[in-house]
Amino acid sequence: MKIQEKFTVNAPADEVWAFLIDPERVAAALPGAKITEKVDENTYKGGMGVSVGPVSAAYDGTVEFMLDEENRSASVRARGQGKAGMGNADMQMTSSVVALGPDETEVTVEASVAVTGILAQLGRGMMQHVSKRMFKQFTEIVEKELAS
Amino acid sequence: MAPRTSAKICGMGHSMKRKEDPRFLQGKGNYIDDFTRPGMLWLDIVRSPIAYGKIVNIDTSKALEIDGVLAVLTGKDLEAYNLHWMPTLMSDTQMVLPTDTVMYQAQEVAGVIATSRYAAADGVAAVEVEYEAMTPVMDPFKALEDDAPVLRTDKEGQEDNLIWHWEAGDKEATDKIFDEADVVVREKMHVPRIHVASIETCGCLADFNPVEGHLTVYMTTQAPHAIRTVLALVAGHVGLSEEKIRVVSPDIGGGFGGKVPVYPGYVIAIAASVVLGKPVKWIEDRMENLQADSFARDYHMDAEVAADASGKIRALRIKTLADHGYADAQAAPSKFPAGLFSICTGSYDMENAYAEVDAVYTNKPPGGVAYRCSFRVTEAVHCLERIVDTLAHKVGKDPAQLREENFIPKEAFPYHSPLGWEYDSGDYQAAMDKAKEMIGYDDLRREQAEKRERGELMGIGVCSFTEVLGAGPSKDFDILGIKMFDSAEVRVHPTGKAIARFGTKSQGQGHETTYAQIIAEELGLPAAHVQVEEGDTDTAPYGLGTYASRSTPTAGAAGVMAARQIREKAAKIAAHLLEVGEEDLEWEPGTFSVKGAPDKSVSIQDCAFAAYTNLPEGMEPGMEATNYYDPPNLTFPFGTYICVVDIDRGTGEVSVRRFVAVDDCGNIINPMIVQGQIHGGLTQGLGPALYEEMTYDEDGNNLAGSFMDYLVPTAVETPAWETGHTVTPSPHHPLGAKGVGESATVGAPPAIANAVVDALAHLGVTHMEIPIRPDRVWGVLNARGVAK
Amino acid sequence: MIPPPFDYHAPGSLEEALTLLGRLDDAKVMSGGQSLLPMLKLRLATPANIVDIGRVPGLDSISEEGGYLRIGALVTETALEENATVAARYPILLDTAKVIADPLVRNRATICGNVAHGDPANDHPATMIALRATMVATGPDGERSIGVDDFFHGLFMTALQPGEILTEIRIPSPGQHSGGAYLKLERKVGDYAVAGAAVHLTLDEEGTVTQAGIGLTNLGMAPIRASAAEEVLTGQHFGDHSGLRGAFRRVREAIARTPSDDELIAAASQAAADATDPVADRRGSVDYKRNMARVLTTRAIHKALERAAARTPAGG
Amino acid sequence: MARHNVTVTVNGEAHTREVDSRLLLVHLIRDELALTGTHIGCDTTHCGACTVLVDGVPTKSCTVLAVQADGAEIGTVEGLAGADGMNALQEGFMQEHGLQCGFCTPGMLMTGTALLAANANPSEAEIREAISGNLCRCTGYVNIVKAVQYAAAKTAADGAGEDN
Repeated sequence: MKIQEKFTVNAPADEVWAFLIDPERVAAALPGAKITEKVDENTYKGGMGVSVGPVSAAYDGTVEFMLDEENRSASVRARGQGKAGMGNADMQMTSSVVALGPDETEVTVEASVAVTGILAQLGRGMMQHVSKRMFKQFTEIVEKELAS
Repeated sequence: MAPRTSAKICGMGHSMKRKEDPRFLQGKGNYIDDFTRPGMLWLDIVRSPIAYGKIVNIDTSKALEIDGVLAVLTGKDLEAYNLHWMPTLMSDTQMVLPTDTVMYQAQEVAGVIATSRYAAADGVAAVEVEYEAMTPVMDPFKALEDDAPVLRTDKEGQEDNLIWHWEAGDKEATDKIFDEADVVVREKMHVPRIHVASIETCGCLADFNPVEGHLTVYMTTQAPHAIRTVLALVAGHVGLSEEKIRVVSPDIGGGFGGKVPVYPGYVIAIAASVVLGKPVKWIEDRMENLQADSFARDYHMDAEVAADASGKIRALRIKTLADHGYADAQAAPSKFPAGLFSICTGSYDMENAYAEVDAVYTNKPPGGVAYRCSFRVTEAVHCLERIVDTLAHKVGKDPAQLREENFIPKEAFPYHSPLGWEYDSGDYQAAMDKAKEMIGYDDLRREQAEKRERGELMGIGVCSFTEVLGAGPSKDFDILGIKMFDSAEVRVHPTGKAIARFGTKSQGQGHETTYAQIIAEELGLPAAHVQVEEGDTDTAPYGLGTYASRSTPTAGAAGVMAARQIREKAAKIAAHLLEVGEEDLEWEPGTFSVKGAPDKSVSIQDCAFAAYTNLPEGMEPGMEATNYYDPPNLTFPFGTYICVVDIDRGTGEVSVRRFVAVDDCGNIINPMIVQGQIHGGLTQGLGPALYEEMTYDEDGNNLAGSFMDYLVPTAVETPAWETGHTVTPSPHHPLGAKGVGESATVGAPPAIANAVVDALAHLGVTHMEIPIRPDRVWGVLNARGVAK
Repeated sequence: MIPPPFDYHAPGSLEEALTLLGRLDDAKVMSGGQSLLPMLKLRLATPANIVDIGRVPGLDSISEEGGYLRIGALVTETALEENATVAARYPILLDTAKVIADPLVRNRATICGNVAHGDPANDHPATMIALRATMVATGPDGERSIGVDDFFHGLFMTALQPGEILTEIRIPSPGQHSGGAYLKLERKVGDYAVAGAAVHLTLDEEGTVTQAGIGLTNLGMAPIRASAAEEVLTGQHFGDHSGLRGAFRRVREAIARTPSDDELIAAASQAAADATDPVADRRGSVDYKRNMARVLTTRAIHKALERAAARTPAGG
Repeated sequence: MARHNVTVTVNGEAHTREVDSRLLLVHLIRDELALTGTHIGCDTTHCGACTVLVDGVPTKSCTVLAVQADGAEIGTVEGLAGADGMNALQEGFMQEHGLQCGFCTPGMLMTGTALLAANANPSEAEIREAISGNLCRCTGYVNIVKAVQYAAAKTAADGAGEDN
């Protein structure tokens, strides 16, 4: 499943970039996500909870950050294993930043999400909805955080 | 054909009401989940949520803390007994439980043994398995690319994902015809992966007696004897040799091919029973059944027909890619890795043909079993009957007329097909004529023309199939080396009542009735007095089981031969009782009388009594016979189906307005049962044509793992089938009968697909992939600007 | 498939039910159980407590009073199908009930459950949107009314708070010249909708649309109100092209380029399609689903107009 | 997990059992009361093999908790027959070949029973609609429709006979 979101933030590109390469702040902007441990410079342990009405799924796993400072492109690879046989999730997200003006920055988020297990099987497209919602919330939070 | 026997005897041709019905109608059937044993434990299975990956760790500690959970078996546990792998019926190997790698979603990973269903299920939820996921190979075409990972690293010498290459026919001669032909048409088509989805899932009750070292397995199997042999091959080294194993197949809630294989669950249940010394029951739930049990079909075919300008077919060429999942677990005869796919020249006379199939491994469940069809005949018929329509449209002929002009003429039988079959008998034109008359073909074509003028979409689909059933002659057919004969043992008691046991196993086909009628036909005993038994390996003679519509052609014939042996003995006894020579006797079903003196007679019952009380000098007492029947040939039933569909231009929905099926299965034993088989088969043809498909996403998820998404037709979608028949007896069966159980499943999908394509043909459409979903149809309508 | 362990409570009164919901952690309300039990068996939902309101008296009535059709929490789909008032005056509800799951499921499934589940694939929400229904939630502080437009918050999410029960749905009684229809495209009986469209139209004496309600099923994260489509229809006059009125109309169409009935309906249906946000799945592509929203809306508008025309004042 | 005392009257006979909250009605019937004529086919309320009558209403018993049925009158296939073993509907299934493997049959019979109780002379379309929650994989439904029609006709004829 591929997702693309593009949005403009009223903040300088440097600030936006600083945000996107800070694992703690990125996690805070993803509802349900948390960082629990720093393994090395680029790798963290964490968890992700997704809840949709009566259904909830929790994933534990690792997050790796790969930064391309020159092009201001940050890649995140998050791999999680669901609890209670819920299956696995594997997300590859790339965020890139382009300055449109001194206080205007365009952020592009491209993600590829692979989810296996019962939620993907029975979800009637639910995971697509959930992912879309998650990225929408992410962009909203980023916009809000940086605009203030 | 008028029955030869009275209604009291109820032999062939009588629509006898089924002997098995009262118990089913009163809730007294004995299906696998109805069995219990004192102290019985329950097995439930932990399954992989991912399609491909390494098992990093299995933590069973939380499961074992649950009240009632006694044990968790993993691949490592079975490895200690060398029971973690087993052979498939196609001499490939498959895992019982993995020790390091999972190969498809829903693969068995561990077995939880508990004192109740509920505790076992809780145990399954509590087992924690850590996986290192890998990218699965879901596309069979990609599986053959150079950079595809090799999936079966366990197999020595396996350097790619090709399982086998098979071909039939004369490639060179066929290519030559194609090079010089006036017309060549080509279609690429996929007959997708589907699932039998019998309403009863699979299961077993394994009951190991540690004192005697004896194992009884009650299980939902269509082939109990062959399964006993396989179990002995799998577990002989741990003391379960064949005489220590009894397999009992009770009432089966639908099989259709899905209950032929040995599934890992059976072996895990047996292992658990042996290890714990207690009876262990395993019953699949529906999601397990749909996701892990053997699939059917999944053939990607690239077909071409060469013809002359008038549409006379000259040659056929098919290249096929067969997706077998991670193991080749078909239940096909060993000489036929692509089953009986080479029946693909069907009902048409042509100069030559060539077919090839490449089988590949992917990260899907293993299988390739039939879904109510005789080893790939459905794929073959679908391919041919579709492309024949493409040819008809290309040369501008009515599809029925084009078929008629290409039929093998009835004088040509027995007919030798270019791909090596000897068709026993046929009169294809007669079936076509009857079907056209029943449906009012010419009127429909007129109606269609009028509707087309008004922009309405109506289509008429024709299919004239030839089936190939009754595997089979032992010179060609075996499974794991065991010849595909079948057997009957008939024993007439002193009071003239009989028991007859067979090596097959009914799953709803009504063997208890049909076989009794066969014995009645031959011995003149009332069918009501013939008790039929199947499915218990301790009592029934060895046979290969019921699938591929083989019961009547093989075990039914064995019943005839055994009954005839008994009748021969009875004749000797009758001569003795009537004090005449055997040559002076006349036989009318049930009675021997003296030629010219019809009042001097004895009944078969008299003979039976005498067999135990008043024998001719030197004759062995008793009245029984056993026959292992090795058929001289397969049987080749056929038929013409015509279907009318209407298409909603707004939504793309297809509705089957009428469907006429004319079948010819030779002489008919029970017309009511034959019609019932055809009704059921048609509905299992409707399903794959319009609704059913086992699909996967690129991440390996099974997207049709429950009845929410695996769409079995209900009474509302199913049309009121109209059936008729012609009778062309088989010269190769002692009753002139042919198999019938699967003809309709084979013939219906192309008839429906042809009707849909026919409705769209004027828009330039030559093919629609099945299942023909509304969104697919709408996509075509929209692309051509006719969607409303 | 076996549900996970939970505790079961069967309160005998609404007060008791509310008290239980207030007291228990992680409790889920169950009425017919036809959505909840499958989720439990799949172990997708694992509540610690289930409060079964099936034995609470007084929640199983359908009545038309005070200008509303009132549907209690325990009214089953079958009861709705068999209700004479519904059959005579609310055919859109009958349309909806009849395409939900299958007759056996409908024997236990409730209308309120269908709505409270918050599943955009369920059928009643679209109809409730078209009918401008009000949801009555009862909680520890008593009753509160929630307009249907404020009720659905997203995938499986509604305005119901923990501790609240959807006790009644109130549907405004239709005017004399009104009619509605629900159409659902499904892959086979018992399936969730590929798409569904509910249209309810209220006309004045002259036959002009005074109010239009259009709701859509399974075409986004939540049930959808096609407001723009409603606006297209509101104020328009359909049909009756006979006599002087028809002649005027044809002249007006020709001169002032007033859109024809078909053009108006097509415009409304396109607006409905534009309001959707479906995802591609085994039921079809995004394009297909959007178009089905359009096709079903068109058909539902026609049926609603037919029904509105058939409903004479005498027929009530 | 709480235990509950549940009393159900099945085919006229009262049974009381102490059950877990989560016990499904179908398991109470099959496992606790040993009435194995009611089957399980799909677990997700699609197939109807588990259909029983709960206070006369055909219900998929795999999607009802045993505790929900406390106090109810339950009818299963075992309770259909009179003294001669088969009622008109059962006879209809036998005469019209409305069953093959027999696994869906008990559910079909219970749905058919309720249909005929509500509608003595259903049309083909009404029968097909009524059994649309019961899947059959063997028969193709045509003969099931005929079986219900047979029972309707026979019951009507018997009733007419009694009136005379």
